[in-house]
Amino acid sequence: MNKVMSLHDAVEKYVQSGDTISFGGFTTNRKPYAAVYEILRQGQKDFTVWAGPAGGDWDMLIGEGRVKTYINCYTANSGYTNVSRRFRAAIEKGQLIYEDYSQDVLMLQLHAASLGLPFLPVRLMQGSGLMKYWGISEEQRKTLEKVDDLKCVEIENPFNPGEKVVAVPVPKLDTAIIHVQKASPDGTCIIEGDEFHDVDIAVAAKKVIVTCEELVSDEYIRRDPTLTRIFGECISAVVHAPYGAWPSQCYNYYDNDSHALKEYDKASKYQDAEDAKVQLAKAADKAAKAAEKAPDDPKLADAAAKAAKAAKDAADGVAIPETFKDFLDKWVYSVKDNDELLDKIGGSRLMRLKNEPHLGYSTRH
Amino acid sequence: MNKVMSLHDAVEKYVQSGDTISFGGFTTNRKPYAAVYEILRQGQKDFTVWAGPAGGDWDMLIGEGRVKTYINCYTANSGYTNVSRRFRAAIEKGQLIYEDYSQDVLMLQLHAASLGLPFLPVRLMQGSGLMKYWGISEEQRKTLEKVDDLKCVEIENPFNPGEKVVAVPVPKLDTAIIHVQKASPDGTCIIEGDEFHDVDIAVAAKKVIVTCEELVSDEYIRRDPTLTRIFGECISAVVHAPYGAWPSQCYNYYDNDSHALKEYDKASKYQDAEDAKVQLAKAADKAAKAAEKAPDDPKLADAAAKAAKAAKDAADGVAIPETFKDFLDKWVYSVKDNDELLDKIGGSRLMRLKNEPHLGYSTRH
Amino acid sequence: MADYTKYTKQEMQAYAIAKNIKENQIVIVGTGLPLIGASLAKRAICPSCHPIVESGLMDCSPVEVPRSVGDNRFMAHCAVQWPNIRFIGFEANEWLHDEDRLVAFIGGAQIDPYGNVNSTCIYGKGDYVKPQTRFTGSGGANGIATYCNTIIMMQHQKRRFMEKIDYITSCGWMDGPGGRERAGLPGNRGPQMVVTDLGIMKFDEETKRMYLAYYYPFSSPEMVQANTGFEVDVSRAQLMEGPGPDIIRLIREEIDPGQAFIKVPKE
Amino acid sequence: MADYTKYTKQEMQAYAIAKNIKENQIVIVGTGLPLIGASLAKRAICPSCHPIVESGLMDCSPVEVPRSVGDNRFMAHCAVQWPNIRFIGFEANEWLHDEDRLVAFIGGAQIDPYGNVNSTCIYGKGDYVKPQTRFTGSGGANGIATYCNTIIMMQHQKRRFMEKIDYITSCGWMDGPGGRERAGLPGNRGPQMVVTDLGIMKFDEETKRMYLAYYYPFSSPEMVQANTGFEVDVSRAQLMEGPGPDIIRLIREEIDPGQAFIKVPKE
Repeated sequence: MNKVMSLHDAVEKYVQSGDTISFGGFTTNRKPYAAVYEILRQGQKDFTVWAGPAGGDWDMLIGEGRVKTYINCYTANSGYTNVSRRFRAAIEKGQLIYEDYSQDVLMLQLHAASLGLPFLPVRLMQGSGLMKYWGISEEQRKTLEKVDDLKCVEIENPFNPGEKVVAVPVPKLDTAIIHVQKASPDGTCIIEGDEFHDVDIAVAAKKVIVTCEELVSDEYIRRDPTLTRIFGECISAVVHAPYGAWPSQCYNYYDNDSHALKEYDKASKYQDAEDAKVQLAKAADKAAKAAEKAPDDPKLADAAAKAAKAAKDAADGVAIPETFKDFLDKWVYSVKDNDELLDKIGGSRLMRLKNEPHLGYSTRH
Repeated sequence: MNKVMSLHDAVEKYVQSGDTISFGGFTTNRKPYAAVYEILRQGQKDFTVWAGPAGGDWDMLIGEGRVKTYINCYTANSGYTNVSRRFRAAIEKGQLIYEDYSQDVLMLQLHAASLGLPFLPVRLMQGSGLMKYWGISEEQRKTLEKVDDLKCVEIENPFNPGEKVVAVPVPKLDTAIIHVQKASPDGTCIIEGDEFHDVDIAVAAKKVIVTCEELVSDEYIRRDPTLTRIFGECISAVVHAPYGAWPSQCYNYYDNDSHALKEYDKASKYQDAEDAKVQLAKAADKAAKAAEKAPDDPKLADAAAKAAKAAKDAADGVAIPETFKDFLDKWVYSVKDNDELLDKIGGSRLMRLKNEPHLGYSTRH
Repeated sequence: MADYTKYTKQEMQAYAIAKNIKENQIVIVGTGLPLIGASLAKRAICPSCHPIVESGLMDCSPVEVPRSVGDNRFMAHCAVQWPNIRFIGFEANEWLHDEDRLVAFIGGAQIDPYGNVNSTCIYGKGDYVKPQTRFTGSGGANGIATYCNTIIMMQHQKRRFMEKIDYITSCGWMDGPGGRERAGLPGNRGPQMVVTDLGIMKFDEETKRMYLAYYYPFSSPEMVQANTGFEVDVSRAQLMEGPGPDIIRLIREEIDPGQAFIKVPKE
Repeated sequence: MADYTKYTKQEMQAYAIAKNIKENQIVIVGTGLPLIGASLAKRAICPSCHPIVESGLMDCSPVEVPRSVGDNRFMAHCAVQWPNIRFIGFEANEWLHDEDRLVAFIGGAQIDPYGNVNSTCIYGKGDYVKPQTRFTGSGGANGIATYCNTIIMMQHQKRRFMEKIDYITSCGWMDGPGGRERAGLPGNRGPQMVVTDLGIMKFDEETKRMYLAYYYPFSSPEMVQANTGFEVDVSRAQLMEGPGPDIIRLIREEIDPGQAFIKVPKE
């Protein structure tokens, strides 16, 4: 069956508000950004999220208020942003319902879902805050239809009396989105490099969108079945989206766009212009106080002056730094689709990101 | 670290009597026969076995009395022998301590071992004899050091009150033996085609022997890490054993040796010459009775005559059919190592078994 | 020239299998007759189906008939070479997702009126621990019968169709209505039919007991009852027409020319 | 010509890491300093070690310094690209097999005298649900601290070395002797040392509390105590010699020439 469709149609058909959803990829590698942008454009929201090792993908959706419940283990554009900033701000402001598992447990939960296990017993998280503290209380869990009533529970190993182990629930995914190197119209996928948890969520989810660097024929993809990783019948929609993981990496294809990741790092400090003004004013205040305390330190005085100017320029509307909203306007909302995005990034920049086969990354960007 | 050693040394060092052991491969595909032959030659015994989908590999060891406890899901050289014959005879004579799991459960148990799970809950075997009947009773299990005290137990899903699921134990493997297409001295392995449960047991077992079609350098095997499947630090010994899966298949390398599998099918009917005499006498008796009942049926009369002659020839020592013992003498005990075996099989026969790349099997044997 | 107008019992059975595979179905096949039937469906009757095997080889289209589910003949000509555990997970998730795309063929040595199947052992004077006749055991059948709708392949003999079987390897409708739920099994999955060399049994929606739905041109409701070890309702039985010569030619010349699974009598 | 006789605090720290990696060890590294240290060990001090990362990339030897554990710089230059779950299973099985080959580097925001580490959040006036400062969360650290011996990397500051931390992300020796066992954790695994920019702390065998084992040429026991938020035994402290120019040249010219993780002051 031919499952090829446009990014717009795939997201419209298979991503619904309220879905329990998981993305493939690993922090800044093979993240399905093209689909993230399309979700941002189309407006779906209220997601219950099982985030694997996440980064800007979920940070953007959190920043735009699309996430209802965020079940996570790690959220950072590692090497660019140590803690994803909209994720962090949402938690620090008490605006995000979230739960922490360890990465091991969360990845095993997604895997257990792919295996169809009823629940998952592990020897992990014991003794730690991960068991002790619940981001979502038992009471609150009972009000959340898509969230299990318990985060975890200690049980006895029936085959080793006296041994306490930890049972955790197995996710029930509505939707998975992954980005792969090659897919064919019937949904068969080749993943080059580490598969991460992508195969797990593709099997576990009811609806699966795959975006791909190269759309190849059903015959071509079967030339060497040792290379294929996902049975086509797991896949709902196949979308041809070259550079669909931009600005993250795609093994054998392209490297991180470090300029874009740095741009996002800076921009995502501020939710919007208003937030920038508030934060810059606070920073100026803090710098002024520090300078006051050490009146003989010329460096602090200099920093205070600079901070004061930045705050004033922002307040006056003279110079407001790029914000999260600006970044999304620039790279997401002002472009119609992946093609327009590629034009905006520009051909030469895409070429500079290209993988150098002898190295496995690019030295040109 | 260079882990290359001779088959003899690898088996001597890493296979001990009393080990809990599992082999890779699937019935008649990529079974580690070269290592099986070496175990037969060296004499290790009293194995507790977690057999995946097994065939002649374990049938030979059962026939030679090397197995103490056989935990299994399927034992047949499918397409050649519907039920492995020494396995069957041992059970029908009450000479084998064994346990049945479904293949799904047993493969998930081996996988759970590779994941380090404390036990495994499944929604399988419910309602069936697989739960109801225990090959090894709870009392007997307590006397078997290497066997869990329970085969399985029904427990409640802590995240779905009222739902009964089945908990099964997770194997603790001492030894795994797998045969792969390519390995390097440090133990890194490439498996071409289906990996089966080979990676699982290689991670789960304390001691792992890998036999390989081709021994390649540590540098060569790293040329494309997407092709490698097993981290070298899981492996204890690397043995170069071309055609080491003979007479089973090895993807991209060679097909089943159907002559040898048919020879084994016939030979394994009889444990030894004595057994052949007894069975042929019984068969003659049965055929005679059938002919007596239908004196007008010339076919039955003919069959009875033939059976009588076969029984007499065997009793007189004139013509005893090839037996299991004969087969092992011919192909295992009378040869010193894998090289001698390959000479005995003969170069042209090995060439006829070779995979035809455009088909993926051989049409010449 | 070869005569394709006559067919054997086994060819009829393979044809019956093929006719019961539907558009876009994912078909779990083993080797033997179900594979011939599925190959026939894929080539002539229902090309949109996806044969898969329990070893984890997905969307298979073998050139030569494979001898086992792990055979390189499947492996070299499939879409994905999954390890077995992914197959298990896929089969479980199809049920968890409430998808109705899977159908599976299983066989066995004994079957009861509710479609429970024994492929483990026949007790005789012994028991499970020391049976008279031991078979291979479950293989993938137990899991398949747990999560999938099944079509059961059997030889139609009294000693195989029994009111009570020695051992349930693969659960059917258990002891009748609600039986699967009581055992903890998915109630919306179960055996759909039994295809034998004499006809096709289905299961009554009310009682979940086997009844004869179709007999073949060379069989009859009476033959079916005579070869069934329990009372079987034959009142609803209809004649199923046999395959045409094009189908028989396909089986003999293209699908199983080596007669690996279907022996053709010499003319 | 460049002067390699002076070194920075971070270079000392990377050298301290490298010196603590042993022959044939399997070393779980992240990015940053531990990677520089492990690269140094691999190239100059202990070439038989096997760097692995929690994303599942095994036996890595990156050419350019990777930015994250999932970076293609690891992926293109490793022996095996395992999915994360296989890494988890490997780490668990090393413990189950009673192997003592693994050592892991983890970091954090807060640490207590028993080596329990917080990398989740700082409460401030809030709590776990609404903390003052949120970090990334566990990542692979909790599992690593469960199953592996760890070496903890920290900046040596009073606000990081605290008698009581807000949240235990990665378990150390818990509340002292027997603490891990009581919590259900492997008792024969745990933090081995804390490598900071001022010295190396180890854990007393009796009390499991942190003590100063080594200070650096540019630090002192007094500096360490002054920057530690709890009483720390410095009576056993020894001086650790700094790296020679060959080591510093290697770090600056070959391992991190782009100064991705170790900034070199301009001369």
